[in-house]
Amino acid sequence: MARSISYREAINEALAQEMERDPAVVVLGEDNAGGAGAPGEDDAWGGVLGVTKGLYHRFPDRVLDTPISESAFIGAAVGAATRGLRPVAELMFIDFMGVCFDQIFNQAAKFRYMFGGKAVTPVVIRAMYGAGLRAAAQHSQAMYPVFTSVPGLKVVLPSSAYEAKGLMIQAIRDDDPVIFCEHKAMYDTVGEVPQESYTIPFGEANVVREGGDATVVALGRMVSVAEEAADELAQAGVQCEIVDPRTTSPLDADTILESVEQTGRLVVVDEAGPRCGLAADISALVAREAFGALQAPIGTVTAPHTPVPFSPSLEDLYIPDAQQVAAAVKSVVDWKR
Amino acid sequence: MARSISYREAINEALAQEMERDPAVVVLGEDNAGGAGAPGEDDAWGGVLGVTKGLYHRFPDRVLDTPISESAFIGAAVGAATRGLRPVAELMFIDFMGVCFDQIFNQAAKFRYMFGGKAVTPVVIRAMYGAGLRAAAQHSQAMYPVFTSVPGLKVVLPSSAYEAKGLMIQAIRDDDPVIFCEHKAMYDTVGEVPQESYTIPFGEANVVREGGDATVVALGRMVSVAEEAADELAQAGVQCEIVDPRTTSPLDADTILESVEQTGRLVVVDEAGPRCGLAADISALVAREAFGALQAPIGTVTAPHTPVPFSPSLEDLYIPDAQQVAAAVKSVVDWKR
Amino acid sequence: MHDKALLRAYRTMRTIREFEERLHSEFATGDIPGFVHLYAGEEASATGVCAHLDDHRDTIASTHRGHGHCIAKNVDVKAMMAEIYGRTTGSCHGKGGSMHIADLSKGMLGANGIVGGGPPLICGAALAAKLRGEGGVAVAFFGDGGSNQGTTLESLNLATVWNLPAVFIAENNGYAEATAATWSVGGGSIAARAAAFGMPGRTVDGFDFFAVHEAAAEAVERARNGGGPTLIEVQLTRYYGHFEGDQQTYRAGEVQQARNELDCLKRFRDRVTGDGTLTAAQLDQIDAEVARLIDDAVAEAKAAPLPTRADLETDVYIQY
Amino acid sequence: MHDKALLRAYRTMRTIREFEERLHSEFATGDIPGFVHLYAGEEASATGVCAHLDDHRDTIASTHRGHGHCIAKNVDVKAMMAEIYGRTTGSCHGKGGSMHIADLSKGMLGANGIVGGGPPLICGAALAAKLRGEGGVAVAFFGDGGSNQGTTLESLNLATVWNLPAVFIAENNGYAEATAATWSVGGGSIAARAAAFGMPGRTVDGFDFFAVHEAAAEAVERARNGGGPTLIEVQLTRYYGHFEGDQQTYRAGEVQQARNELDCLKRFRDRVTGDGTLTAAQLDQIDAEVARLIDDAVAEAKAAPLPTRADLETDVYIQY
Ligand SMILES: Cc1ncc(C[n+]2csc(CCOP(=O)(O)OP(=O)(O)O)c2C)c(N)n1
Ligand SMILES: Cc1ncc(C[n+]2csc(CCOP(=O)(O)OP(=O)(O)O)c2C)c(N)n1
Ligand SMILES: [Mg+2]
Ligand SMILES: [Mg+2]
Repeated sequence: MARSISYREAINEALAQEMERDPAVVVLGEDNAGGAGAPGEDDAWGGVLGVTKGLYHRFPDRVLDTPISESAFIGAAVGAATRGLRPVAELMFIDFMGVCFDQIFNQAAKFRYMFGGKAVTPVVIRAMYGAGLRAAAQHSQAMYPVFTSVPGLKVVLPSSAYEAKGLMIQAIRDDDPVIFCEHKAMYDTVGEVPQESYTIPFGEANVVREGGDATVVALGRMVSVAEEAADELAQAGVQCEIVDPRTTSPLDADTILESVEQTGRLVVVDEAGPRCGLAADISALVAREAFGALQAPIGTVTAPHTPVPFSPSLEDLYIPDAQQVAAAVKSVVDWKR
Repeated sequence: MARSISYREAINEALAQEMERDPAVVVLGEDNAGGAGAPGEDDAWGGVLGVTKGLYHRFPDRVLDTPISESAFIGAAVGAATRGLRPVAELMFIDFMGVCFDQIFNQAAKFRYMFGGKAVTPVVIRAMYGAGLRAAAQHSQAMYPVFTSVPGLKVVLPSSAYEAKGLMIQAIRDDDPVIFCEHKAMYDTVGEVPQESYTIPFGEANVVREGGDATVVALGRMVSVAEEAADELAQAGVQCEIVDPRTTSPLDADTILESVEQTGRLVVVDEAGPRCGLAADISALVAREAFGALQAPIGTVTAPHTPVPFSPSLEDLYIPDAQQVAAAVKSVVDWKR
Repeated sequence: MHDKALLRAYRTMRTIREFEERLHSEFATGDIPGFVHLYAGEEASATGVCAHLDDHRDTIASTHRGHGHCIAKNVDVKAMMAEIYGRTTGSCHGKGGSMHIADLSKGMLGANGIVGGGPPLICGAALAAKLRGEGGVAVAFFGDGGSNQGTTLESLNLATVWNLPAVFIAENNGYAEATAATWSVGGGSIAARAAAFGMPGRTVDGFDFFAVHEAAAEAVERARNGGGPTLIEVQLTRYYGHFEGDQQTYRAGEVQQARNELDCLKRFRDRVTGDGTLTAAQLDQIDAEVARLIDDAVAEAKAAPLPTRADLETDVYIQY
Repeated sequence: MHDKALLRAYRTMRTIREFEERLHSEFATGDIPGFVHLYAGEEASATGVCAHLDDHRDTIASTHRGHGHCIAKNVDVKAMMAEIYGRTTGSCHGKGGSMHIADLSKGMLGANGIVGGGPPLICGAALAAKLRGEGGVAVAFFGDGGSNQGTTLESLNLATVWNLPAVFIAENNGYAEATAATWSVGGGSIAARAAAFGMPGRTVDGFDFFAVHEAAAEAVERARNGGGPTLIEVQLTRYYGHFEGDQQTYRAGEVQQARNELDCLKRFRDRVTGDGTLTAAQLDQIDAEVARLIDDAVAEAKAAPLPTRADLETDVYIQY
């Protein structure tokens, strides 16, 4: 049965259903219950933006608050995963990866390879990314390209409440380490979500909309921005095919390439920056594998190569918007040799 | 006067000359002198592979050993840079960035922007990268794409002893934070290096060799691999133009684009991995900005999407070699629609 | 302390309080963007410590809860307010916001959005001061939560090993977000961690300006004279939530009690008027001046221009 | 201790010593690739601690100097040797090398190339053991250098806060690379850091197997019974350089003295033969068996196949 629930609730429901199903699933992070040791309410926060709210009361032994020690508790999640648990650890803002990245990229990501295929590390690391909340330079970044570059990690970017639930359940059941990136400006976005448990496989892009004039690959929150642009373009007679990769690692190259084979034109839309990001990554894929089909330069719409500015007037300019996407699509569609 | 000295000696000489010239330059890192508090020789190590050897005796107050606390001492270098010093801090293996990345990407890189243009942070962070020494998965990585993706950082990849000296002097004099990436398998590579002080500007690529059939952009140690491939290809009548960007941030887009405008073909050779790396980044640049000139798919030669394997037999396969480069060039040159 | 110093200290504490109380009410109107962490209740700490520091040679690094430290280190209050409103007239031209207010010209190395971000930087500022040889010191402020962060702990050790002119001020307000310090600080005492890293440590009552002032005097003096670092745990209470919007259901009645019985401003006033050092009228006048300053700061901030597209990509690099 | 346990302990220590001495001479031939950090001299630590652990429920995490911990935790010695030679028959099929030997089936969570990499992982292994409720414990080994790493310090705190069944073994061999521990460890004592994070700490003589064994017994017992973590500083000397190739000019004559006067194997032998518990012949027999084992291990490693292109891209993911 599908109801309308929010992106936040979808993730919460996925966690609850998996904790119910599998006693190995534990949830941990700063204030994931909230109020540890404090005189007032238990489960006072349920995470800084309320995503894990309510889990503590249902599973008191399996929802753990932590001191502010990301290396220790993210590392603990990794270590616990090698020893039979399936931890879901919250890094809170993805920007905090800088104080604990070693445990993610040198430990979790490499165990299986370094240990000759003998380790299993089913850890999920939840992290909030993205601009829009006026949270400034250290609380607004879209760092998933860094994780995507690391062999051994899987990276998930749900673009709706429906995607969030199915991808989270898959992430928990997946035996490899997964970085689960939640756009914090989407938590209140509502969508149809089945009550029942379901999974969305990794590495299978979603063709959000079909269209023959240009392929638009859009990531995370940019999917809805691309849709807005596509609506606008449709009125001008340009039909976009919108592809949401869902996971940047593994990346569903086939779906992207097939789409470009048909449209001959590509624009990649990403909230991360222009250098060594996903827009570059997907452009390169297509320039290498589908060059013969390409009829125009590959357009990219990304944030600029700057930190995220605080002031609302600047932050709004920082985030790619539908106008920029529409302009980029027009420019590749209109391109002539 | 130019003499033949090694890549290691070239960096050492640059440090010594700048310390001589400017009392604000300090050098710090684990065992950068070596033997702190120990009963034997002072300056016992001069860094784990001897790059800073001898500086301590000349500048005893300005060469500091550190405890194993990368966050604290890399952060200290950053803080000191905001307060009038020009520290050159050694991270040792670039793989160790995971325990101190925050001080680099959230602090040093962002001060100027976050503080409205009022901070100056002239810190240089030296780090050894690259495979070839059988140092395994946590001591062999080529992590510069991650740094390149960060607005506010500059990233340098010297490809010879000559480049190393001039780029290091520039790095020290530069007022922005610089990540100086030394390929550890090149320390004994010898080349002609002027004794005098000189700088090589950032963001100006070096056209290592001219040729009309294909552009090969190669980074760091891959420049010599590309040259080897070009020699081979020349015998088969294929002339490569080899471009060494020298710095990945800023990237000299103009030189790369001009070359591709002439050759119509591009192969990017990088020791880093295929996902969100420099090969992708440069491919995307060209697919966006020089599509009209492109006559073939953009070839990339990178390490595979795996951790660096330990066994010599595997590590040798992991590192891109001249055969792979030659094959990639041939394939773009022979490509037909 | 001289009268002038006392008046200055009172003015600083009152300015912080007024700044924060006003932000609290302005935030409720929805006009203030982003995350705002108020320092109200903790004024005696920033003020008692920074009273010993000068703008030129001494550096501080702060936290997400940085307004009080900025004000105590003489950052311009109007520029701070404008920054929090995201205006071009702000300390950071609107690019930083509440969590990144800085003024290097005042030796204020920034509020910091990263818990534990400041202490390593302060080791560097202290190193620079040491090599310059002018007796400068550097001070890191961090919270009880921040005292569990590896970057902070490493910095304590490095400061000892390098014998740095550094002072570490652990502001223990009992909570990190909703988590109690009694739970998160293994061993229970932040001050006791000093010994583990080879430096003196002590605990002071953060409602008592004079206690903080005295403890800081000793630590700053030691640092200036080459005696190395000190860790001071200041015990205090934050009057508002972790950030504006926090429902604070995890708390008991401690705030009301602190406000009524322990408040640093009240206590300061009682002491200096009680012993006849200052008059109530002198303090009332400061209160009035500060209220006007904050009124003006808010009014000017609201009237100031927002940055525009031309500002978006500037100041990433000095030269690129 | 029973005879059988004593014989086992001696065999373990002798195996480590022989393994490392042999690597030292093999490295000089140029046959061994990469960086090799030898544990010779420190055998009593790994052996005294791991004597209390079982393969199934107990986990250890090690360091770059990991061979001794692996052997003490029952990792197959021939597979280890083959790994160091980069062969397909190695513990990690040649993909890991000396710094990444692991065997999860023995509860050995890996040597680690990152100083401070292990302690956080051990918090997780301890959490898993705690939730499983079978009395399992987890042990992190790290060095004097590693005791300054933030990851280690955070882990001490987390272990207390979560009341984990964890034991932290700080192997203080006096140096981190060329840097003296007396210089790098602010405060001078690693054991004393335990109190700062709310756990018991003690120092033991790492040349004395029995002292280590007894201290570890207490700590492991406490952990198994829900009493929480312990930190033990084991004081010892490494007999070789930081890694093979280190000229060790920073050192004085301490190694010769330790070998002559303090050596753990000698001391063990003297004690158990001196009080008549075991005979020299029993120990000699072990020495001979171990020598043969290591000979065989080297010979088999050298003869084993190297991995090939087919192995390069396998085992990055379980499913991709
Ligand atoms: C590395 C990092 N982890 C987590 C956070 C989120 N966070 C911001 S403030 C805070 C609590 C800090 O507590 P404390 O240090 O006691 O300072 P207080 O807020 O009480 O002043 C947390 C967890 C952060 N900003 N940075
Ligand atoms: C994070 C990190 N920093 C630095 C190094 C380089 N390194 C390897 S071993 C070592 C010294 C370790 O000293 P200690 O912890 O005392 O262990 P020991 O070598 O004495 O056994 C250093 C600095 C590293 N591997 N990882
Ligand atoms: Mg607090
Ligand atoms: Mg040591």
